[in-house]
Amino acid sequence: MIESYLPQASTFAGDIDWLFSMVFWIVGAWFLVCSGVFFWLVFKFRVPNGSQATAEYITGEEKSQKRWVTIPHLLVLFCDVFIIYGAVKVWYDVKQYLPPPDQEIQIIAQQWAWTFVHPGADQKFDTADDIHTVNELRLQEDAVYHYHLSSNDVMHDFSVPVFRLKQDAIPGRVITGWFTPTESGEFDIQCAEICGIGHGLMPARLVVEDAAAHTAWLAERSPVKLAAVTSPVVEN
Amino acid sequence: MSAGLSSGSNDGLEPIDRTAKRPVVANGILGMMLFILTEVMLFAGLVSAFTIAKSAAPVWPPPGQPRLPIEATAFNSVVLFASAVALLFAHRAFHKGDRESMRRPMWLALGLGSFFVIFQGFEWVTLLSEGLTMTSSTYGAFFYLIVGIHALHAFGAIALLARANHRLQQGWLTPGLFGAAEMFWFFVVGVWPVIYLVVYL
Amino acid sequence: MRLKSLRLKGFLILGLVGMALIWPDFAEACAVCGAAQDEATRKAFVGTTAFMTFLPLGMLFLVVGWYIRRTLQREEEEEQRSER
Amino acid sequence: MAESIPTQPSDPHADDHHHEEQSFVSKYLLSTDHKVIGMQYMFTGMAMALIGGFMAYAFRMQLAFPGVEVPLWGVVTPANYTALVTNHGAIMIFWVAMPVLIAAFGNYLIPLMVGCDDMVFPKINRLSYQIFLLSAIVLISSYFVDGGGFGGAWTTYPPLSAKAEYNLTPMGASIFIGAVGLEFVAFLLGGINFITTAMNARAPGMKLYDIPMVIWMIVIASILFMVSVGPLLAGAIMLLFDQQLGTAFYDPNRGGDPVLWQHLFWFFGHPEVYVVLLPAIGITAEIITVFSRKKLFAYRTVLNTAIGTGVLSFCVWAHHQFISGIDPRMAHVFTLTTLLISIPIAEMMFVYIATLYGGAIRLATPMLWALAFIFEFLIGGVTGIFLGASGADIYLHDTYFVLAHFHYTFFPIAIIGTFAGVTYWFPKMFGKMMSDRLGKIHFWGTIIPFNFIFIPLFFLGAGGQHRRIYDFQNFPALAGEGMQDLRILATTSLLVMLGFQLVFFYNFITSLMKGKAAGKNPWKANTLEWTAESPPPHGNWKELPTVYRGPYEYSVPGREKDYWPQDEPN
Repeated sequence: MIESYLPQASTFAGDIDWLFSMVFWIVGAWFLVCSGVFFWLVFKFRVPNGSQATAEYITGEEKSQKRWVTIPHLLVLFCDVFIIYGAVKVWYDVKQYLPPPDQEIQIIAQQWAWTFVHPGADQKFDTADDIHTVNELRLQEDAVYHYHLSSNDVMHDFSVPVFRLKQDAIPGRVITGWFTPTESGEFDIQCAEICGIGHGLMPARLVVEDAAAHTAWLAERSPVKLAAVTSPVVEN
Repeated sequence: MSAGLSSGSNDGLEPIDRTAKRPVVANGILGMMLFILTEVMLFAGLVSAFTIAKSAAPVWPPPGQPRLPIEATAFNSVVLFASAVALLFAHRAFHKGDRESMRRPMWLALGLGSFFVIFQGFEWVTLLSEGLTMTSSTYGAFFYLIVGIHALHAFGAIALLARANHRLQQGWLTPGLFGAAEMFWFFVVGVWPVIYLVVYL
Repeated sequence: MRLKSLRLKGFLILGLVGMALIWPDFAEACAVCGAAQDEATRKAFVGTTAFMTFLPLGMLFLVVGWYIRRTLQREEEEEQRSER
Repeated sequence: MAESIPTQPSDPHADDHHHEEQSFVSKYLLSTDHKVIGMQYMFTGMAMALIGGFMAYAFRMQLAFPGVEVPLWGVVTPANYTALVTNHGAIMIFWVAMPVLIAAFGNYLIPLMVGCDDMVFPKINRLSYQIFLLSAIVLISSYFVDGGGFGGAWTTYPPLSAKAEYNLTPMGASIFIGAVGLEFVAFLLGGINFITTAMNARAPGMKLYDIPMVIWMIVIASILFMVSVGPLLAGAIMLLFDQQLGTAFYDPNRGGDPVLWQHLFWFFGHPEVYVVLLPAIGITAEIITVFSRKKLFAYRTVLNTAIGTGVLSFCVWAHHQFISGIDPRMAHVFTLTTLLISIPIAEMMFVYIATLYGGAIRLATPMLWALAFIFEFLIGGVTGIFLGASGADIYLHDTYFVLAHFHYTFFPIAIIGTFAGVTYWFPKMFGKMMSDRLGKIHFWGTIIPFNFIFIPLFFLGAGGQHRRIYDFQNFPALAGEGMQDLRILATTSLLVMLGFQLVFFYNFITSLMKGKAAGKNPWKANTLEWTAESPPPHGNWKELPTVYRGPYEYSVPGREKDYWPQDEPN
């Protein structure tokens, strides 16, 4: 379903879309059956307003009558099992399991901008060769990324619709997660948790590029040149 | 409206034949039970919040903050329990219909309860002078919040008990009022050990 | 509160909870869970979640259950009295 | 609680039941009569619904036509926008759905349907309304203080709500929290009254299983409310202290924890959904049985599902926090419970559909509303499954999909449920019939645009559009022509729907002035309120009724009439 709106640009995007479609078909079928029966009953047993027609006397307390409710209800339960299984599996893969990383980044949210930190050549954060960018995240295609998400002031939410990824940023905590971009291109990053009056003005761009282009960009932003183009990290 | 069929605002005392709709518990008591359900959850929320804050702190209680007076409060807790025991005696006398011998335990329960609140007040003054305030740390903030809300409930319960006692002196204390008042007081007493265990120890 | 239908539901719920427990991977492994202090907070959150969920349910089962049972009992008594 | 105690044992009605002539003030403003208080709640709720609807109009205009000057409001600034969506949400849930569905119908119906002359604690009841009115005034006043109304979403997550430097509304935030707190106290007092009255003041002969379903639902909802509100009150006090006294309960830099608020808030926030849902479901039960002349299918099953929903509603709340950094293992448990709650609710819907079978369905206006409730709520229910499934919620969380989903639950509950109840009980409340023709025009004029408002939002949400963003033109993926067209469609439908509400008010007022006299029982219904005069006098009945059977004995074979009122011996 969702893939017709947005490209699937991460490894787990397809799983989430699959889950969405599965739920859609199951509940869609239920909805059609229920509303079909509902409208059929309304039209079949409709009488004019002033009519003297009387109804049948059905208590619904007898077992043979209750069957009409209990059997669909067991079927709902049956369908629920599938949905629960799918949901738990997808959730586990996206949020709980952590594949070994190729790259790591820090994401720092604040009112109302995103700061992204690449560790630079030494692969360590908080060193001189860290590369800071504001409102632009450049990633390498097909690399497993770990992100460390934090916030400087209020709650934000790092949301990348094409990745189908969303995670709240909570002040005072660093939240770790992962993703693997699979499609190069330029996409939206949104803030999905209200963070004050500038909440609507917190767009960032995501650029996914192939390994060569990414390496070139990292080299260009390397600490030597960094001194010249000091990134405008907004201190709170 | 005929008295026999009137609904409602009775507390089950009138000698009218209402067997068809005699309530399981009197209105006042049922209302108080429901109110106490809410209050229990209020304290459950506070205690949960306190537990979470405590777990997040590397050292608890925070260094540099005065310690709570555990022994003095233990003594004060005993006073509070004594007041509940006195109220139990009053309860027994009331349900025997012996309003005369109910008076002394009522006064005792009221007196001990008031002593508890006043003693807490002194404790607060001491702690404040030692530098534990609401803004000095979450430790202090939670202490004053939880104990303060408990004290507010104690005030309310004492006021209700005093009202019941007043009615008793006037000679028309109803089971509804007495039941509601004693239930509220037992709630205030019953929730205290939980607070003592969680906040003080 | 007809126990019969509740029992059926109880079985189903138990079955589902059991199913959740069978997936040890999902239940145990937590790669994203962080440092020791985080772990304490995490435990506190889980603990208070359980506490706040079951406390009201327990109270309601006790208080409301008792009240409903008493009322139903009394209704039965009255029915018998009126039959006599 | 002091009011709960009768002042004199010999005269329990000393001060609340005099029947002599009363002045306007004591009759309408200071009355302890449950019917007057119910009306007060209803009209206050309707006034607040107008305010909430106007807010929706203002921000929907901004979304469809960004930057345009909105008639009657002006240009919607970002601060305006966040304040509007915040207060729209809070007003519609706390000041419209709750007062109308629980307080107005609860107050009006409980004594009439269980057969007593008034609430058991009439003065507490009056106090409840007064506090509620105060809370509404306090909330609206937040718009006129320095900094304007609070704009941090109705969920008021700290640290945004806790610090003025973040939310830029130093007074507005505190007033908002204060108003919500007052409102809870009002419903606490009301809830004590509803439960005690329904349990203790039933007419002779009315057994537990003879209580009409709507009363059961209001009672269960009140119990849910009372048990779930405590932690939120605790959290609100802490938040208020953070705002005004400088404590650090939610400040991560000083030892607090912002997630704590979500913990306490959603513990209340999710049961709250069922608190407003259950009364609407009960109202529907009354209406579909009367207008299809059928006994409610499996009364006890409905009751059990309501209890089951209530129990489960305490076990699902953390599903609002899937994305908020809780322990990921907890999400599994809450996915399980969330999907389990679909079972009692689905069963309830099945029961209602089964009730229609074999009926003689008369499509009068109240019945149309009740049927629309079932159908629209079905959509709301099935779309909830997407969000309860934790894996899919990673994508859908806080998108317009969520927004459309809960409007498909709350709109049937708050608006359709209210119109169903008002059109059904209008003859009892005012003694006049409403125009059926105008009622049907209003019905179709509301239902059709309603679907056109929110179905586009499902598509926008699936396309990745997030909530509470005042202008999507900043996001290239969302600024496209196709998406903007959907927004314009939704806004236009909203305007049409708001316009059709004028039909309702016209119908309401003209029916009040010169409607046909209703008589005691225009719908030929069984429940006790239809045995009283329309409108019922103070004290409801000259002689209180006695009950002989359950409320849904329609079309009983071998009887001359197709209904069998609860108070007729045979």
